[in-house]
Amino acid sequence: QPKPVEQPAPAEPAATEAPAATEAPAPTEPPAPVIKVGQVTDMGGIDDKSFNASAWKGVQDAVTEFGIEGKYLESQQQSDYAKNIQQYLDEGTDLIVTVGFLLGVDTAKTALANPDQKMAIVDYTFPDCWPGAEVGVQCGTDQELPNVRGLAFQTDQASFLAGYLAAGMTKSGKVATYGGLPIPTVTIFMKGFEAGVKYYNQQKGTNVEVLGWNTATGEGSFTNNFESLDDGRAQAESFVQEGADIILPVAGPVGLGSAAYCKETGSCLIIGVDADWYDTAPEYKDILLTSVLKKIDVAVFDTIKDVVEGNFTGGTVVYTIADGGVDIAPFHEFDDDVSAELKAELEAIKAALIDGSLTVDGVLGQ
Amino acid sequence: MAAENLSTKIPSRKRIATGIALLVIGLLMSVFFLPGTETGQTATFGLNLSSSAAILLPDMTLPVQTSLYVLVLIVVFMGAYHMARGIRSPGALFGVVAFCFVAAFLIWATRGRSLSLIGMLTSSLVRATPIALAALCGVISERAAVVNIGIEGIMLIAAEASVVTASLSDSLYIGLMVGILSGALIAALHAWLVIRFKVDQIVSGVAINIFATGTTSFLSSKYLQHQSDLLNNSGTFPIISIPLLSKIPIIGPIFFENNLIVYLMMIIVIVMHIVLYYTPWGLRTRAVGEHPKAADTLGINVYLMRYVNVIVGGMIAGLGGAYFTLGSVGRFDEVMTAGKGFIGLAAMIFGNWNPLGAFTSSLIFGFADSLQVKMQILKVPIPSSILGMAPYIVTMIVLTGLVGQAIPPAADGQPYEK
Amino acid sequence: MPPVLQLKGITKAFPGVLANDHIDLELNEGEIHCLLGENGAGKTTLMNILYGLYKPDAGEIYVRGQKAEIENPNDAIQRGIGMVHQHFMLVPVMTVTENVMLGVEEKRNGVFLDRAKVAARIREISHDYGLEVDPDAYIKDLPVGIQQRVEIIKVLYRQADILILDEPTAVLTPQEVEGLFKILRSLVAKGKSLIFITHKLKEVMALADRITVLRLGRTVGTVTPSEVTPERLASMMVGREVNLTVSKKPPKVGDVALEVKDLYVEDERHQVAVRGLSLDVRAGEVLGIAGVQGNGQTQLVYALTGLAPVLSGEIRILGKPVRKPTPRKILELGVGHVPEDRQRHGLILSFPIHDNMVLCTYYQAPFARGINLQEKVIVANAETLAKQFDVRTPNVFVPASSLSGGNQQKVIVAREFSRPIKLLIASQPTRGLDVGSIEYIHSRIIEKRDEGAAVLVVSSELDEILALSDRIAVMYRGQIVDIVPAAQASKEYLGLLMAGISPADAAKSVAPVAAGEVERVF
Amino acid sequence: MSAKEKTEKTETRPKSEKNRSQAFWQSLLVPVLAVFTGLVLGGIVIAATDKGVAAAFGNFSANPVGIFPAIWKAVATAYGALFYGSLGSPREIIEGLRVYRSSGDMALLLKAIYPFTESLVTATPYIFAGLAVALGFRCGLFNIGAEGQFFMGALGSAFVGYSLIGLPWFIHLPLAILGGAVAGAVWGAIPGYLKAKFGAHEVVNTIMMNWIAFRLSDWLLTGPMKASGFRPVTPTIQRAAELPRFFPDPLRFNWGFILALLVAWLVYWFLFKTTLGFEIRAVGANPDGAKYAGMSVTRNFVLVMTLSGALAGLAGASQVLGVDHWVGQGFSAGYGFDSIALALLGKSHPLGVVLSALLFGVLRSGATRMQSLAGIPIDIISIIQGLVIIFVAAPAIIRWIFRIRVSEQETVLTRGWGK
Ligand SMILES: Nc1ncnc2c1ncn2[C@@H]1O[C@H](COP(=O)(O)OP(=O)(O)OP(=O)(O)O)[C@@H](O)[C@H]1O
Ligand SMILES: Nc1ncnc2c1ncn2[C@@H]1O[C@H](COP(=O)(O)OP(=O)(O)OP(=O)(O)O)[C@@H](O)[C@H]1O
Ligand SMILES: [Mg+2]
Ligand SMILES: [Mg+2]
Repeated sequence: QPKPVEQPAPAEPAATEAPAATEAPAPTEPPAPVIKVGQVTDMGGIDDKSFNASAWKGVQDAVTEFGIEGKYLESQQQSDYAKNIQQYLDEGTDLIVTVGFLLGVDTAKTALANPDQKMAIVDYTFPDCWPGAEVGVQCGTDQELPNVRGLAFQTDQASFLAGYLAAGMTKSGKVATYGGLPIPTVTIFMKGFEAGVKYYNQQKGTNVEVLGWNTATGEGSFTNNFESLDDGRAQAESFVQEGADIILPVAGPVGLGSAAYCKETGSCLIIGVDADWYDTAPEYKDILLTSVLKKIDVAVFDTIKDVVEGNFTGGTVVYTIADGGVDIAPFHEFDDDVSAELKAELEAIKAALIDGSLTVDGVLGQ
Repeated sequence: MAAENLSTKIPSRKRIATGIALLVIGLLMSVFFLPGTETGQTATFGLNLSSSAAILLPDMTLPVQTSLYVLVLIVVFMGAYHMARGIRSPGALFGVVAFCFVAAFLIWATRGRSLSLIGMLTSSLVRATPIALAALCGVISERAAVVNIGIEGIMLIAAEASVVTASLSDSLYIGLMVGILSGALIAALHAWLVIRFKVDQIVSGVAINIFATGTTSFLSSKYLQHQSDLLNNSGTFPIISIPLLSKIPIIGPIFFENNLIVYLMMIIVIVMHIVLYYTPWGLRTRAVGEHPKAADTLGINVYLMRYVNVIVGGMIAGLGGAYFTLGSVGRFDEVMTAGKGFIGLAAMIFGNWNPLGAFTSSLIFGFADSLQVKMQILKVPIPSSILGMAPYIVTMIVLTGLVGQAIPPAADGQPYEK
Repeated sequence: MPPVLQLKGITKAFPGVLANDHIDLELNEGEIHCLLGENGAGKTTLMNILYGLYKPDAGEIYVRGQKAEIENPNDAIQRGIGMVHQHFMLVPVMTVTENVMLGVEEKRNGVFLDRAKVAARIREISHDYGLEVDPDAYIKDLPVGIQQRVEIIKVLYRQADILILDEPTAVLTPQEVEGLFKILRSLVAKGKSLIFITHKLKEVMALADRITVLRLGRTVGTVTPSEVTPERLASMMVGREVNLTVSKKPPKVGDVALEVKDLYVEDERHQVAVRGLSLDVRAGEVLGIAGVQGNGQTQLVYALTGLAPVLSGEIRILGKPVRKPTPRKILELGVGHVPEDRQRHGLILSFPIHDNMVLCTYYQAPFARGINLQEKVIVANAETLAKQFDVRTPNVFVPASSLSGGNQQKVIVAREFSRPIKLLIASQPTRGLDVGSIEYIHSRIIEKRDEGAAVLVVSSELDEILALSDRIAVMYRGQIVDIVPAAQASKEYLGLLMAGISPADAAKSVAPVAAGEVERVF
Repeated sequence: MSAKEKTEKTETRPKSEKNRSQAFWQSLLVPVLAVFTGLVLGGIVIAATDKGVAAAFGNFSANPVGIFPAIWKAVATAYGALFYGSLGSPREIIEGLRVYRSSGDMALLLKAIYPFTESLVTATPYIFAGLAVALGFRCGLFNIGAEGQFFMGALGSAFVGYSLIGLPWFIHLPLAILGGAVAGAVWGAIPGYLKAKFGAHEVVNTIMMNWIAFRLSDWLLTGPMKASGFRPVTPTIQRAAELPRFFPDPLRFNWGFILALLVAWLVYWFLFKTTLGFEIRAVGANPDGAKYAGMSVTRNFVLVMTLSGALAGLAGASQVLGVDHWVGQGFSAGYGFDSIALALLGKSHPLGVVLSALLFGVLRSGATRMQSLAGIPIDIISIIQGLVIIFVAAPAIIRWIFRIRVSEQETVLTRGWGK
């Protein structure tokens, strides 16, 4: 199966910019009847410091921007997905935003059963088929569900930059990353990060080592949960003991545990994920090198915007470094510590990634 | 005559079995670990913490294959000797073998690489702290015959309470106090239910757990997550290195470079041991746990003893809860205790209901846990989720092999009717 | 001078039971006052009230003339009242010292226990009153006799001068009883006053200055030994004439039903408790095993009934050798077992009576078809047995726990005797029961024997052994030291054997066989 | 001894036959009041954390009575949503029926009964898991491992469900159910065996088995059992392995519920009507007595833990085969743990378990609507559950609150560390 990151980014990204040209309705005159948007979280819950949270941010932004009505429903278990979606159907919600690949099947089924219900799903597209689906028609292509927009992110491009930056900034010659669980949406960060470091070594003939992930073997460090911040702390402590001084935690709130350790001991720097931790976790700004941005909020906001403006389309939208859907955050506190040339190199790499002359897989030799 | 060869005959069967088991373990060790290695390969173990400015020790560099052979031989020898002569204390036997196995595993995993041994041991103690505190809570209250499996819940509530107050008051110490008090409060509720109303003790514990999970998550998602920096940002206790002691190689960084809560935990272990076995209070506590009626007939107030012990236990658990926030990450998130309370109970049981034992077994967990983390970093070709099972499997093995017959206080879990 | 202790109109009701009904009692300085009454008469309750464990519903207590409000044991201890409880109040996993000091601990520098000081005091006491005991021994390792001494020491350590002893002799050998009596007399000589609870008439006669008899919670009367005969006391106790001797025909002995050769058994702590024991029991006879508790009788019975594994040796039941005996195998061979501890082994207390009546046969026809329990049959069975064995209960649906001790025992007896058994193993069959129940159960056992079953009776009550047995085996340190025909066995001789004197030496001091028939009263 | 007879009569009169039905109703009284009290306290929490109420308090000085409507509004909206969302509104149901009668159009009716069916769907795994724990209690074993067994059961049945292809349903479905039961049984049997053989405390071992199960499922879902494609979930099971549903989507009400009731009855029969059940209860009540009577205590420990595990496994199976059809990470919402509460609430009696399972089903499934319409975090349900358990476990409190005299003898459900 093609992974979303490997899919050719279709025209949608353009679509997301296009409407900017068309006149947006001023927030003062709310369109009547008021548009209803409902988000269904996965098990992580709305406060997962990760994609549920940032999706919700997108909804809230839209609420303030367009005066729409936005709600969320937390799922506590698998069987809640269908139930929560159904709840929104009953309430006559205009756009249902489901978060996470675990909601894929239920989203697809609902979409098929209710062809004019607009839906969007974060971190998922529909390459997979399910029993009862007509292969090639309902699934197995990118475009199979006209009323569902799959929001995918080429996160590895951003974490590639982060990796390069980390390699450039490390004093000990060792950088580290770990995940919550070995699942694609997590490992794609780690993969890009390793690639970035590797690329740096290629360029500079250095030998910066990445702890906690190895794309070749697919082995790495995982806390096996997204709850226990204490585990995050232990991971950081362990990495530091093994000599790492920059850490990219890809485990939602667990990462804050690592941040806490770095802040307390001052022995390491953290690279945030998903949102810019400078805003979401300001208490750690003085050990925050940068963040790998995965702008789910923007994606969700755009989708809602399209709904509001009546040009919602289904299919897959892959957000890339090109359209700024993924990126790395400013260096904030560390702006002075990052050398001008490193900044320049990062810009160059960014450009190369955009024009495709440089690809993550290419670096990893795949 | 008959009696003698009898008393030797019966155990000897067991001995043979154990002996063979050991030989098998030795065999397995060589089968698993030797193949992967190359001659001349070495494994390097760091004996210093970058953070500690102690007298620097040289790193310990071991020849992989030789050391593996040695370890395997030790195990095999133990097996053979046990079969022939028989080794008195099963504890020692198990200890040595376990050590050899773990050492072999470490050396194998570290072959051609390096690993910070001290680092691992340090984190073992830190990781053991909440477990030990939970276990100590269990010990003190079960010595008075009150089972408390609500520890997990108590810790959750204490964690949240302490971080919120600490954030609001900008004082970690106030936070700590409140954490401990909240622990005492919930424990008092438990005591009230099981003593005054004779509620089944396990039931009350389960109820407390469910209730605590609900309440903390409820408040968390309703308030903490939204005013994060006002309510949920306490910072953590700094690491205090004890002047001279922390300079001792190996021991220093492990025991004398920790934060307040870790120190408190170690102090409580010692104090509780002394109190239980060398003071009237301890004597009465144990009597109440073993034979409450006897204590009663001697004019000891059974109910009072139980109330106090359970509440003190709650305070200790409260401290354990505060560890997760004030002692570790400075913020609260839903169900962040992640089952440590239950593991603490396991530690208490195979610590045989006494403080030192509970502490030691907590260390075993802590070790298994940090070992698991290190193994992942060393990219051992075992899936992380499988490695993640280590602490739990260790528990089961120890429970089964060593203290399957652990004897709880005689009246443990039973309400006392006059 | 006023009596040291006066109880006036003490009344106490429990749910459904009027345990004490306006009881009056006086205890004079330096007197041994016996409190006599069958089980459930209210003796313990009365004493518990005196000791502050229960609150009386009505009545007053005067200690040395002053009215005393005794709310809890502390008040009692304050007033110099001490109690040796019917069921020992000792913590098994603690040492003698710890048990004695519990509640009144000596402290070193204000905090720490001062074990040494207490141990020294204990040695003094044991010296003064001849209560030899090692202060550092763990209770669980001590024989009951010694445990009782510890209980007494506990009381003395608290400087009590009014001592209450609740059925202290139930668990002692004749010699130990003698020893205890010596101690008690020496206590009295030192000015202590004693209340001595028992339902053994001979002890009362031997020891008491005065006797107060209770029945069904009421005072029947207070007498002195000189005024009464045992028979008189017994009828005061029970409220009717009772026959204190077991009349039985000479045995019609058949062939060997139980054969034990060179048996070795371990106890829970893996000490060899039965070492090389051999015996055989023939159909139609009663073999009584006398011996002080803790000489391996329990393990012997456990081994014979499959409750404990056999280390080595051979057991043949009805000629068949049983290897690796399991309880079920043995039960199915036609063995009946009246267990020593009726509440631990004999019954499932929370189960209704009818289920307890089929505890060993629930899986057999007619009580089960396939795996289906036949409730009707089971209930019917229980009802007939309850009638037949005169179990006092409103109906067979009540849980066994709500039955009195004696009736609980009757349930067990009914269950075991109603099965077709060829070998009966009865361990302490009448412990803690009242005369009425004892009389009944004894007659049932003899009945079985006359039906041609082999009977093995284990009891620490020598009188019971003498009353029931055709042959008597004395067990000491896990071995049978001697077997004598019961008819002419002399109690003194048996007593010496039980105390560990070798048959030879014992025979020197007393005649192994008494002249003529001895009357069996107890 | 006539007096003694009298005493025994008086003390045992309440136990006599004719009062049994009355006793039954009494035994219901406490749980009902407990639930009620739990809801009341839950309401207080809701009100206390409600913005409207806070606002009303804000201008307390201005308008002191204003808080009462505010409180009423808060609580009413919440519980209104809760019960509408779990039972549906009678009016709609009647309306639906009418329409269905007149014009065979079911749509309205289905929509009306949807909430109620959802409650039954949620209750189904609760029934199985509750029975699992209850069975353990009956044998004096405390199975905290239902959660892990639930997981293994789910994975087991899922595996059978997707790996076998082309079987007719009447073979495939039973196999899949069996798969779940067996997987759960294994997970339960291990601690059972360890207790029987080595006397290791089943309480701790089952907890450990839970964690091992979670890790194992993480591994299986990201490795061996991963569906093609990149999602860490099992493939969807074959149609033939699904527990048939009674109504078209979105109604998920399926045969699992019927199966649950059937099994509940089976457990009742097994426990109280068979020799095996007799043994189990005997061992639970008094192991020594059971041994004396020739029963094998250890065998019963293993047997019961195995069966208990199987039941919990069935809970997982019913969820996969009836509702989800595939297994992904974080599959369960703590069914195993709630089921402990449930077994207690049901006094370890199958009927009681079924009733309390229905209650939990109603609470859990109504929570969705409450969350959406009243914006109450779903965790409130756990709070209410916790309170309910406390009150059920402490009838004394209830009597004390409501000044009632309920004379029921407390049955000891657990004994410390399952000694
Ligand atoms: N804890 C209790 N609660 C309620 N009733 C009890 C309790 N203990 C005993 N009884 C009742 O008191 C009466 C006597 O009980 P007890 O055990 O003293 O009998 P007993 O003196 O051993 O009688 P027996 O002479 O038959 O051995 C019985 O009717 C019993 O039902
Ligand atoms: N806690 C209790 N609850 C209910 N009834 C009780 C309780 N304690 C004693 N009884 C009953 O009160 C009556 C007196 O019991 P008590 O123990 O005083 O008799 P006793 O003379 O000591 O008998 P024993 O010779 O067996 O010691 C008995 O019927 C007994 O069952
Ligand atoms: Mg939440
Ligand atoms: Mg008594």
